[in-house]
Amino acid sequence: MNTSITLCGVTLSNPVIAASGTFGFGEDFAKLYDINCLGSFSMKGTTLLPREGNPTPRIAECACGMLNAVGLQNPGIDKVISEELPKIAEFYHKPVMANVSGFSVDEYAEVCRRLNDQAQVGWIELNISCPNVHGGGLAFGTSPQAAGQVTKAARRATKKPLIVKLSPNVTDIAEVARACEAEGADGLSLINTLLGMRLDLKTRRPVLNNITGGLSGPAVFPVALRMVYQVYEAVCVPLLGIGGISSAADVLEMMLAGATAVQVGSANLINPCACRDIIEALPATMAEYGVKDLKDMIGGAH
Amino acid sequence: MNTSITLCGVTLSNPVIAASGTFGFGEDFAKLYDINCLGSFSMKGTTLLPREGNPTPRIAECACGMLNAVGLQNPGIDKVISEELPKIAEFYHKPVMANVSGFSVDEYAEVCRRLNDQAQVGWIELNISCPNVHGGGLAFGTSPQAAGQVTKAARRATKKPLIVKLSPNVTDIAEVARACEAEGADGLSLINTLLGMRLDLKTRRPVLNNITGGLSGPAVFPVALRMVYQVYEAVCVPLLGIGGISSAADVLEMMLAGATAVQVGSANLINPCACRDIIEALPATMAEYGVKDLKDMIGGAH
Amino acid sequence: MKQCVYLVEENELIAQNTYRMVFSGDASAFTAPGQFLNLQISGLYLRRPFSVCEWEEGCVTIVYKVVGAGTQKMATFKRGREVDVLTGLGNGYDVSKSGLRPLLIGGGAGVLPLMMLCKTLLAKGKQPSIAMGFGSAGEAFFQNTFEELGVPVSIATMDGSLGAKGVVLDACRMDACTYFYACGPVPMLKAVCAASCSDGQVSLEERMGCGFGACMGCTVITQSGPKRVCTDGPVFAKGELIW
Amino acid sequence: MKQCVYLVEENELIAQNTYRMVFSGDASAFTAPGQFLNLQISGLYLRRPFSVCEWEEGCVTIVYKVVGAGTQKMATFKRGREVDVLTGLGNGYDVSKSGLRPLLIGGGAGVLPLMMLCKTLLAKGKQPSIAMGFGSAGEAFFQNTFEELGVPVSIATMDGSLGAKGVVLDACRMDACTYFYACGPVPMLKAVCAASCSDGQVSLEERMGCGFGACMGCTVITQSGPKRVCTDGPVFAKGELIW
Ligand SMILES: Cc1cc2nc3c(=O)[nH]c(=O)nc-3n(C[C@H](O)[C@H](O)[C@H](O)COP(=O)(O)OP(=O)(O)OC[C@H]3O[C@@H](n4cnc5c(N)ncnc54)[C@H](O)[C@@H]3O)c2cc1C
Ligand SMILES: Cc1cc2nc3c(=O)[nH]c(=O)nc-3n(C[C@H](O)[C@H](O)[C@H](O)COP(=O)(O)OP(=O)(O)OC[C@H]3O[C@@H](n4cnc5c(N)ncnc54)[C@H](O)[C@@H]3O)c2cc1C
Ligand SMILES: Cc1cc2nc3c(=O)[nH]c(=O)nc-3n(C[C@H](O)[C@H](O)[C@H](O)COP(=O)(O)O)c2cc1C
Ligand SMILES: Cc1cc2nc3c(=O)[nH]c(=O)nc-3n(C[C@H](O)[C@H](O)[C@H](O)COP(=O)(O)O)c2cc1C
Ligand code: FES
Ligand code: FES
Repeated sequence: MNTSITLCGVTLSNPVIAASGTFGFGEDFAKLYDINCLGSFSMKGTTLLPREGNPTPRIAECACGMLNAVGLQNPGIDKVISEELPKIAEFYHKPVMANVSGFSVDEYAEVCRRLNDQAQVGWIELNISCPNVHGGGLAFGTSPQAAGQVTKAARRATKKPLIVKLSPNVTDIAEVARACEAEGADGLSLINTLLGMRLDLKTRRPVLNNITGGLSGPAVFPVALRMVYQVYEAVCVPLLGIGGISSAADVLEMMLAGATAVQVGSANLINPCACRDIIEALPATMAEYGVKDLKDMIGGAH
Repeated sequence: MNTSITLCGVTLSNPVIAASGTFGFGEDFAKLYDINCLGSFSMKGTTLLPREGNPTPRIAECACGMLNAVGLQNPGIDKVISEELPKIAEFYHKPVMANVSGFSVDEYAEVCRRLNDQAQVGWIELNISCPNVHGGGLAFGTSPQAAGQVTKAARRATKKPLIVKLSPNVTDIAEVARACEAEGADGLSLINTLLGMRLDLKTRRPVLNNITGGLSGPAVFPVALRMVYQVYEAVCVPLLGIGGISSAADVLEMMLAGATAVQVGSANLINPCACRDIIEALPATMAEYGVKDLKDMIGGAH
Repeated sequence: MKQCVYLVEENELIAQNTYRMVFSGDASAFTAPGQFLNLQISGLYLRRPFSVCEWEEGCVTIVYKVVGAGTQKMATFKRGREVDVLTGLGNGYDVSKSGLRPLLIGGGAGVLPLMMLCKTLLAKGKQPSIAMGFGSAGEAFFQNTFEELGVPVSIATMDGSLGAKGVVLDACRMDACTYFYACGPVPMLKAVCAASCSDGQVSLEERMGCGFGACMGCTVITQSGPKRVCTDGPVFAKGELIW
Repeated sequence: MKQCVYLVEENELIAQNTYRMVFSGDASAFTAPGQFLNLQISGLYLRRPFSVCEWEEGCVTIVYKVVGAGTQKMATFKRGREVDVLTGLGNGYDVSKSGLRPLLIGGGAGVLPLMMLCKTLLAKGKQPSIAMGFGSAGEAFFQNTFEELGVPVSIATMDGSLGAKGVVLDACRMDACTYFYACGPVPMLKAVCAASCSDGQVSLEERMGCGFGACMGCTVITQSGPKRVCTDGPVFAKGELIW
């Protein structure tokens, strides 16, 4: 049975990648299990300068999911390069994905440039879809023009495989996808979180200090699946399917829709061993549905 | 304790309205309980001509929700007027909401016109957001221009209070809301279903014959709440909050976000007495959070 | 329809992947063989529909095959567990049309609603016989029960491990049949209707949103327009259906 | 951190809306008083964090107040139920700093982690005393347990139904305090830090996504930058915090 796939020229032992923002820089998980079993992991979204993120509360409970409004708390690209990457090298020996965010086209490009010489970084994932910072991310992800612009600038700034992470909070995600592909994206990851909110009946105020937050978890799986299916028909580059994945069956379903690889996000927070458990369950689930080579599933439902 | 609210000039004993497509024409529920306890109910989406709807399967299971692709099966406006409304009169003695759909601006207008003299109809709910018919509904709901146009035509065709039902599958729902208000909508209801899909791993094909379907149920509640909150800040007309409501606490939360009344949809399918149960639980839940008059909650979180 | 809380009394494996679950609870909403119930399973959103295989006062039996998440969970239900069910759903078979010697035809899980139908027919002094089709001998059930009732049984299995080798139609003589009642997968029902010269009734399955007529999720297009499998069916007269 | 399956042994009401739940299971990941566990509740998505009130080999006790959907469900847990927990979370109190006579200050549920801290200090030969604040006498707990340990207890209640009338600061002399350990609502912690001339440690609460450092959901901004309440805390030195 073969679980390996190739993502923008890099071969992964399996398609399961831990999603950005739910896996930190890997350290807390490496204490629990050998994370070299992962296809890869995407580091916490990184900006040019360090960011403290939004005031708390940043987290709210939802039916089959959660809201977060972390707001891109991160130590800034220089510390990620000088401190986090060397730490990662101690426990993880495969290429990692660098998740990049910014508040201007130039900032995105500059962060990509600084990552250029980092041998550990296998792919850059351009997050143009963070719903939790004002004037940042999401603004780029909701317009095909802006998405194209930032992709173009990043493309010029780096030779690494460039994956653009799309927002689901749009009328036509295929249009944004095509704009990114046209400007040189090597892959697309989707979806980031759906904009949502919760109110506290006791205080009669939003639960989150940021008022709105991003919805993730099994609740969003059908929406993510639909968008992967739509984008698969719109572009030729490989897709990373993200949103609510929490079992090996979900991985297969997302690949059938058109994903070459998948990312597992919130499931890591609920079950710290989620990625490992899913990877271990893959062969049995493949056998159940008569799958010999996982690659054969990619786009199989079209 | 006061649970009554006023919706476009009509006073309701409570804000709980059964949502279109989940309550048929009321008959199956009237056999179970006295549905006169409802604030109101919205009839199955009606078009000019009878429609058989989409081929089955039309239903799929999701985490905390479901997909449907019924595709506006209905007997057509003339039969609704000649057969369904008289039947309703036997067991329901309050104004009902007529949910109207169409495939052209003229069709919407014509259905509204035919409803004009129906005394039982308290409001017309213009469904410009059905994701399950091609060339219909959703196309009007995803562009502010088209939404404005169809609202304008319906406005000319009827003197009934006109409520436009918005689609969540858009980048900026406030923009669509403003366009409808500008063209004479007396109220807005939101949200209709989120476009989603599921695949069957055994057949490797979409579960739904229609490929995609509309996601509803508790999974969509945080998205619906956020949209009601945003639209409340964008328009002055009353809002009907819809999406995943299944408890009296959900009703209060939706009203805090800005809803004058709410609609309960999928919950009716799972628990046929859901609306009655929610209405009965309202006073105790109001007491728990110190609410004397439910009207005071409307928009309270802003 | 009635909404009830049932108590699981038994839940035992009776054939490969096939369980028999006996509930105690209010059975008063059931009025005809072929009706079904719709069962809530915590952690899943939609209810799951199952034909009632047998009922008497205070006691209801279903038989289910494990095919997915819901039935997997059901297989773990222990005695004493409370289950929320909608009962008395669907029209059921019309036994008044049967004639003296109706043929009952069941494929796989489709055999289930035929048990109660058979008992009802016997109680009315009819002389039913039954033809059943399964994948293999390991999946077969109810053979003994029918035989104990004195009902002639013929069986076909796809792999020939029990009875005739082939589909259920290979085990019965449709040409000799004067009236039939059929339940099973759509291709089987289609073949049965095509092969039969007599009139008959078939029971359909469809993915359901509600099971009681509210959502239009389960529509089938018939000679007299769109009908809901859950309320206008699941049993339809052969002549009603458009294949 | 360890992921464990715990078995509910006891779950009893000990004060108004307040329950004590005793688990059997692997307690080996707990190393310091003030640590917490993160408990999965079926039907809810996020885990719920609770301070460990006491632990010994194979046995862990929490005390929780019913405030919402999760704790409501917990109140229905029966003996013998299995619960998935992440254990040994957080840093816990540093007892090496206590001096001879530390003052323990707890507000409401904030009293809970102080029980284990108190026992640990006593075992080290220290002479702790405790000040506790509650809404009213009906909500108070642990008074007897502390007294049986020979620890001086002072209590304040908002309505004066037990001890001094007022907040916990009205029941203790911060000016005589040489080192303190505090746990409770943020306004209380803020007031305690402001009133104290001595050094001390406070335990914070924050809404959590994971409870083990992965999501940055629980960040507090400290003198040395952003810190995670779940892993860098929940206990912080007074001097670290920016109020
Ligand atoms: C009127 C009626 C009577 C039935 N009687 C029986 C019976 O007596 N014994 C028995 O074993 N099965 C019966 N079935 C089929 C049974 O409902 C499904 O096998 C069951 O719902 C599968 O649930 P799952 O969660 O295990 O499978 P999943 O595939 O995980 O279910 C996913 C969704 O698809 C639906 N679904 C899957 N298969 C079917 C199906 N064949 N028909 C309708 N919906 C389906 C489920 O209800 C659920 O909504 C009946 C179906 C209908 C409509
Ligand atoms: C480190 C730590 C230790 C704690 N120790 C205890 C304890 O020993 N005893 C006790 O009774 N309570 C304790 N709490 C608070 C306890 O976690 C909450 O009361 C509980 O999560 C509420 O869950 P609910 O579903 O009943 O409430 P809901 O309001 O329905 O919960 C909704 C969401 O908000 C979160 N939440 C609600 N209140 C709090 C809160 N005060 N702190 C953090 N998250 C919250 C929940 O975890 C959940 O994610 C502790 C909290 C933390 C962070
Ligand atoms: C707490 C949290 C933090 C996140 N931070 C980031 C981030 O920094 N960059 C990013 O691209 N996505 C971020 N995401 C989005 C996830 O990577 C993922 O796209 C989303 O959660 C959907 O997947 P899931 O349903 O599996 O969680 C974050 C998600 C969560 C829950
Ligand atoms: C089976 C089904 C059929 C529906 N049909 C209609 C319809 O005809 N017209 C309409 O405006 N909305 C229709 N809807 C949408 C609901 O009215 C409601 O907007 C949506 O389901 C979200 O609410 P809920 O989460 O409470 O179900 C339908 C929903 C379902 C589940
Ligand atoms: S399942 Fe809802 S109408 Fe039949
Ligand atoms: S709760 Fe996730 S980092 Fe603290």
